[in-house]
Amino acid sequence: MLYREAGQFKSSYASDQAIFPIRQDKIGIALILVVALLVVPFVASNYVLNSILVPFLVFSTAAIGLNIVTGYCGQVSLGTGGFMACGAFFAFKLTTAFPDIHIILIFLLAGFGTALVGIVFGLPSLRIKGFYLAIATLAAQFFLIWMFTQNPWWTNYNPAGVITAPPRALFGDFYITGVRATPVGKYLFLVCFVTILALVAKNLVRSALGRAWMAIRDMDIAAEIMGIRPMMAKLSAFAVSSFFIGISGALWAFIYTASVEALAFEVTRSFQVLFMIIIGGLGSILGSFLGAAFIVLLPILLNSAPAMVGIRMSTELLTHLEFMIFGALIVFFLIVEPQGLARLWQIGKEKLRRWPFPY
Amino acid sequence: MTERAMTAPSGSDSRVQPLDPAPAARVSAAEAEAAMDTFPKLLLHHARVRPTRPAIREKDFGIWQSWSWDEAAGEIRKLACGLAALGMGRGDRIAIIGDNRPRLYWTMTAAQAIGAVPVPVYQDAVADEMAFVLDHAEVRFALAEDQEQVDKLLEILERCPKLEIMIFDDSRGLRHYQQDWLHDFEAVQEKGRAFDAANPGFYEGEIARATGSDTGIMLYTSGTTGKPKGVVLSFDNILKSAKAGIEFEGLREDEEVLAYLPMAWVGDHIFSFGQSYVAGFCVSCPESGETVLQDLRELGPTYFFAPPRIYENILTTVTIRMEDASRIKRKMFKYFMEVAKRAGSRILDGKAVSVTDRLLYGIGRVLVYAPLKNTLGFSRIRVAYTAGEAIGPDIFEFYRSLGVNLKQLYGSTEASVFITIQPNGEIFADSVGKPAPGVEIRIDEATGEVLFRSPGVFIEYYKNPEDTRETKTEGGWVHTGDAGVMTEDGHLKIIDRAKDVGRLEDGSLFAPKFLENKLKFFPKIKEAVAFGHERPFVTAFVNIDMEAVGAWAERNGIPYASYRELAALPEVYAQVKENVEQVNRDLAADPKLAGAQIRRFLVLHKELDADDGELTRTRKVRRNVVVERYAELVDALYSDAKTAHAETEVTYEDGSKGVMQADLRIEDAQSFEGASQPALKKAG
Amino acid sequence: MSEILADPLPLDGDAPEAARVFDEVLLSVDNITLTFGGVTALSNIGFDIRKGEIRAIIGPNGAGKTSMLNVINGFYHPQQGKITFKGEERRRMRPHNAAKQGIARTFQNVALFKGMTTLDNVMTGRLLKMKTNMFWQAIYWGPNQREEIKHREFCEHIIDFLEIQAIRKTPVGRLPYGMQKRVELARALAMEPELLLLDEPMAGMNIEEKEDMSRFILDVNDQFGTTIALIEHDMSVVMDLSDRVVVLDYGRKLADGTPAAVSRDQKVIDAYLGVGH
Amino acid sequence: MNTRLIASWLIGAPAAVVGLGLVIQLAALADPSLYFAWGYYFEVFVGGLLQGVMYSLVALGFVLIFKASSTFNFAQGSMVLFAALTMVGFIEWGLHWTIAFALTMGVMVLLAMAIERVVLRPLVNQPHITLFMATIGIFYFLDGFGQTLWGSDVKSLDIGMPRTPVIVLENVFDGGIMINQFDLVAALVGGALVLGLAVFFQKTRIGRALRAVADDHQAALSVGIPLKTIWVVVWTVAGIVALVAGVMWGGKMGVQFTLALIALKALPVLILGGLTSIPGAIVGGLIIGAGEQVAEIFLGHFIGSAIQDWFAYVLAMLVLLVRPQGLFGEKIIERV
Repeated sequence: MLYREAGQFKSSYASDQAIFPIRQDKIGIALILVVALLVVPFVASNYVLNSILVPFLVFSTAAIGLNIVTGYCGQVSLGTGGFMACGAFFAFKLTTAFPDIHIILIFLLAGFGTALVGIVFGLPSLRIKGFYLAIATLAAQFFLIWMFTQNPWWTNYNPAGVITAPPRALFGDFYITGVRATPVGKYLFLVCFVTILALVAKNLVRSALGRAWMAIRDMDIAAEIMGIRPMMAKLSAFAVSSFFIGISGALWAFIYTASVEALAFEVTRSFQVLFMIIIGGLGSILGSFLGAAFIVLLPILLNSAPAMVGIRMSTELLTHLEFMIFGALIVFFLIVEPQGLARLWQIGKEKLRRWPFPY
Repeated sequence: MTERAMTAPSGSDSRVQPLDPAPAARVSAAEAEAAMDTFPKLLLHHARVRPTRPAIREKDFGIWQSWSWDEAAGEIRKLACGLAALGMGRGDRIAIIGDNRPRLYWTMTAAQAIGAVPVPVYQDAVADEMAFVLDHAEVRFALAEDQEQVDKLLEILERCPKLEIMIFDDSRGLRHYQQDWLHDFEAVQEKGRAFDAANPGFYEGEIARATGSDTGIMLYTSGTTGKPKGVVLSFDNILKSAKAGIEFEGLREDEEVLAYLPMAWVGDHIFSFGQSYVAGFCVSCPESGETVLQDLRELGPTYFFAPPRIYENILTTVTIRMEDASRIKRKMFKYFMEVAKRAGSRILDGKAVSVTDRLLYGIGRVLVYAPLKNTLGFSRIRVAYTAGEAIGPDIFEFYRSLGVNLKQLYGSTEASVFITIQPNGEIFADSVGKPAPGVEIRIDEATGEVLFRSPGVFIEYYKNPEDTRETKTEGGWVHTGDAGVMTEDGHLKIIDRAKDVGRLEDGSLFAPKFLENKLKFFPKIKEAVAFGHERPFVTAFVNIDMEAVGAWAERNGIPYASYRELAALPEVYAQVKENVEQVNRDLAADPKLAGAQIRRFLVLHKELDADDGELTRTRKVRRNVVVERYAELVDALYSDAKTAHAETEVTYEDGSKGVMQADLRIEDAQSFEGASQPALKKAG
Repeated sequence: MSEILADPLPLDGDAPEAARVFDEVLLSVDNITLTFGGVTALSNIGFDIRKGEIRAIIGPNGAGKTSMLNVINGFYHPQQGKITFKGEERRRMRPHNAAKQGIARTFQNVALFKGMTTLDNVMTGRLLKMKTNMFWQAIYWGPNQREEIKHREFCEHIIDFLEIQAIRKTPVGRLPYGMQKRVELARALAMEPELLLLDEPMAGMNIEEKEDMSRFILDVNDQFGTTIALIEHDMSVVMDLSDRVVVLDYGRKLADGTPAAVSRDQKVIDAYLGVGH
Repeated sequence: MNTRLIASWLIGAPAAVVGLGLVIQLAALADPSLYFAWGYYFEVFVGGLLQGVMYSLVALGFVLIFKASSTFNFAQGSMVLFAALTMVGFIEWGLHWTIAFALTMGVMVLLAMAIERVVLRPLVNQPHITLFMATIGIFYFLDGFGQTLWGSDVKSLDIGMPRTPVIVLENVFDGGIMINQFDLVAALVGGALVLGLAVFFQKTRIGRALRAVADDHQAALSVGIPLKTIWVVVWTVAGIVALVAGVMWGGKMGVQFTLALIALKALPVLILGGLTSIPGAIVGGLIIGAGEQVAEIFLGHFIGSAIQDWFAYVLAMLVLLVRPQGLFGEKIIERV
């Protein structure tokens, strides 16, 4: 309905292969960015920034990462939490050991470090598939968390086993971590950083690598016969995925919760991210964002809902109810739209494009 | 009549000047005229003044590959020299066979550049027809698009002794054809480059030698009756009428046009070739037959031409696709289409519309019209033509009410298309508009035949003086073979083929086709045959539309076993009667036709069928066959009988024959006196 | 000039072997034996495929035809026997090595990448040829885009060749069976293979689709000079297409020769044609 | 499973145990701190085995459901918790534990029905991963549901099982081997349960139908039992297994939220044994249980404590690298 594609014809492959080939989409995304950068910072309260937008952006990064290995390459991974922890602790060790390295570089290095770990724990995927692999990845989860809790070296011998992000500035005294960092500052940084990361992910999945991943996912035997080397495809997927997840872990520890212990990344975290991509949509970058938004907002709504209607109940009961509703919603979603929110959006979009005709 | 034709809007050259932004083009109109009286000259001109603007596009390999005027000029130059190198000389003729492709269009210009005459041939023509054309036109050269066409040519080779050299565009599957007189397009262009280098100035020289009065092209009219005739048109014919059309519609260099109709057809030659060269706009060729609609949507043309058939098909698909939309959507669609019917075309014509309707139409534009046009690829259309045959008023109205500026056009190959066009704001479903700029129209009082005179009038029928003499009479008046009437406000109405127009006993004009079309435009009527020539009054056979009526019957739970039962239903008769009387009402509004109202009719017990020879294979009624097969029914219509007995031999699917008997009810229809309101204003 | 009227392509009746002779051996298999657990799928099979020919492998169900293809492109590893491709002998190799060496194939029951569009499926055929590294792919613009465009262009030619433009951007899952088979062929062609293995390319197709497919196979062999080995049940198709036929039955080689010769062979008639397919 | 296999295990397993012992003894030559008495070694080992049976109890539930509906039921853990909570709840109402047990069984049947109706039926023919996710949903739901109903404070569940340790084989090793009676009983119960299941699968019509389903659904239908019923039965059985496990674990460490997490313990057992093999679940459980204990005591010494958090997984993973289908899973033959 809003789309006016007549006359938007492509006279070069470059324009035909653009991320947003349709003009209306370009405009839309531009608007979103403008609002995110120029409007939100001024209208959003600290609460909204700190406990909704920031975690949303951090989780989105993790979700993108998991989506690459699970959604695009078809290798179910339950080790997300562990990899996030890697990112967090690597970043912590690095920045405390070399305070002069720029924070962004720290984040990237943490990502690369995690990528290496990811490759190691991705190795089983060469032999085993499906649930066997899923469970094997739990090994990563438990081993890594154990490692970070057991060895005080990782926390610089902090008695409580907690790491606290030292203050680091993006430039001048524009601090994005530590006490001097303002919510708005953190938020703005994340918006830009995550946008770039998302772009990188999108570029990868629409290039040769991405096609190799999807080929493995859809029909691994055929893929190998096409000349795709399963090892390369799978391990690269694990590496890239872990890179993103690692960075998200670092962002989590440094920007979202200024101080964190390894247990923050235990197995439930893995499931949380897995939910994001399932509900958001497997094999979709957009879906990663939608899923993250959903999972971040849901508990907040569930918590505030009773208060809104004026019911008072024990926090304990509340958490249990939250669990129930959460579980129910998951099932509900899987039944209604197994391909997730991204699919819903896609259908909606097609409807708009074909309007007034049915899709 | 004549003076009206003369006063028809004729644009001044100043209106084309703005099209040439580049200083090089700041020559006086007169010079420009002189300089640019052939297409090759225009080509050079565009290559000079708008070298980088796209000249032609083709959806190929997934994207719209474009060639700028500069590039196109280069390609054509190579090709022209190549043809010369192959021995093509002035006056030679080259057949061009294939779908709309840039290279095929280039071949036209290239041939013209060295004084040869292109003869485009219908790519779907059967071997015999093609053989006739090629032989009759004495072509020495042929350009075939692909293996399919080449094979067809090889098949008819010995029937075309003059054909010496073949060139193919797409080499796929042809690498085993080792005939030395069979050339690859690119190879020819290679030859051309060498030849050009060897003979500097040859190309320019050849172009300069041609003048506007030279033969530009030969178009064979697909002969419905008898053999095709080769219409010889000069550069001036095409250029002048193309220009007239451009000025009339104010076309610019940034128009987008989709070239998807046969190149051998004069319409395509004017819209996708002539006018492109005059106005300098870009022509786009679709990717393939089955992607045309898709490509249409992508391209979103601003200037569009199609025969009624295509508009009808599109409308049908729209209705079908809306069928399976959700109920709310269907309701919304229906409602706003009603609004559009009320207000749409009036707004388009700049007439007064109530505020509420304007408002509703505004909402409708957002919810329905604009998106719909978008999905059809009509969003950007500024001018759309329909011509060739009469278009159903509903169809016509549908597009106009959406805000698509669809106009009717009356023309012919002999006129280089334009005879009449509907001017903006004067659009009527059943007229074909006013005389195009520079065209004079006369109506033969005796026969009612339409005659015209214009700069576009063809030179001759190739090697066919007698037909030429018959059609192109003294004073340059050309017989169209169509009967028509001029309305008070100067609009031409085509009513029938001149030879079919008859007179009632009282001498009043009787145009069966006109009536039949009016009847056929009602959804529930499929075919109609009207009688009346040298009879006291007009009567008609009607064939109902099995689908439409059947659907209606099911909706209303009326049982029926066969077409025959359905046709005999009183309810059906009642509806047909309404339609017939509606037609009568319209006729009454037009003094010249008021006499020929339908007094009695019957609904036939069987569908007119090509297998029984009642229709041509193209579903045109064979009047004489019908008359003698159903003689007793015709007589009954003119008796005062209330029923008639029919006994007809029918051919079944399996080819076996049988006899069908039926008693048919004959219905009287009310007729009207010359009503006051002009019926033209509303759809038949 | 009626000599040119003879159809240059052998589709219509007149057998090709009359016109076509091949001597250079592209691939040869020698006494291949393949067993699964106790079951013997292939025993001492040996034949060769010559450069530029269309070679048919026929036989009743369970004759080991598909297993043979699987051996050729390295998916199964025979217990004994050797495979010589382009002069070099190989024992064990993974499918992707075979692909690198220029062996492409299609599958008996379509094995397309369901989640991707026709275009992307065809593009996967180019992966072996794409060289830009992960870093540039992440940046996308620059070398990677240039390469993407280069290969897109190539694939578009194949799409055009197989006349699947209209479904270029449709997810293959939504395509009718016949079309999927065509896309699979396109994907294999995108690899620019020297040897193309077709596993029942016309299974489950109607007459027109079969004719189209036959035409395409011939065109491929003709335009690109690709050597083709195909498994097919429809004897008339085999007769029309293939230059030479090898007949398998219960994992043994029954006969080998021109279609005409083979169809005359009594053993074959008993084992295969008798069974009727 | 054929006798040769059984035999090889009967001989192989003890040999491996002793072998491992010897290895550690050798290591002890290098590092005296490692030295131990064989009695202690076997004590640890047996303790591990008994522990392993407990794991097997949970793993069984997974296997059952995976066999029948190739669904990886992540909710098994929370079913254990739910069952235990419910039973405790009934007991708190003053019912005798046997009645409570029976009632809880009923509840598990209802639960199975509910799950089949609300979750499985709408998701039939969806990819496995989707069903897997759904069971995670169930996991969360049951967790919340159980604790909403029965509260979340730690409850003790005592059905009068002996808790006093016994000393055996005093004359073989000095000091003998101390065995926790509770574990012993639990092990026996587990064994009984397995036996029962074996009979159920081999002898009963529905049981055979279930085996058929494992192969393919069409086959199941041909047996003449609607898929729906089969699923309900399977989930019921799994629920009962969960109940037993719940009683055992609950009795051992009290009924509390953490019960749900023992599922995570069962997973490696599962893939080690093979997702589709009941004996696999048992043997896997034993191996993991024993291996974990031994590792904790003799390995943890080097690389830090609490390694049983992950040891099981790494062990399972290593096995998978050799046998991708697990110890007892069917071999996967790929074809095109």
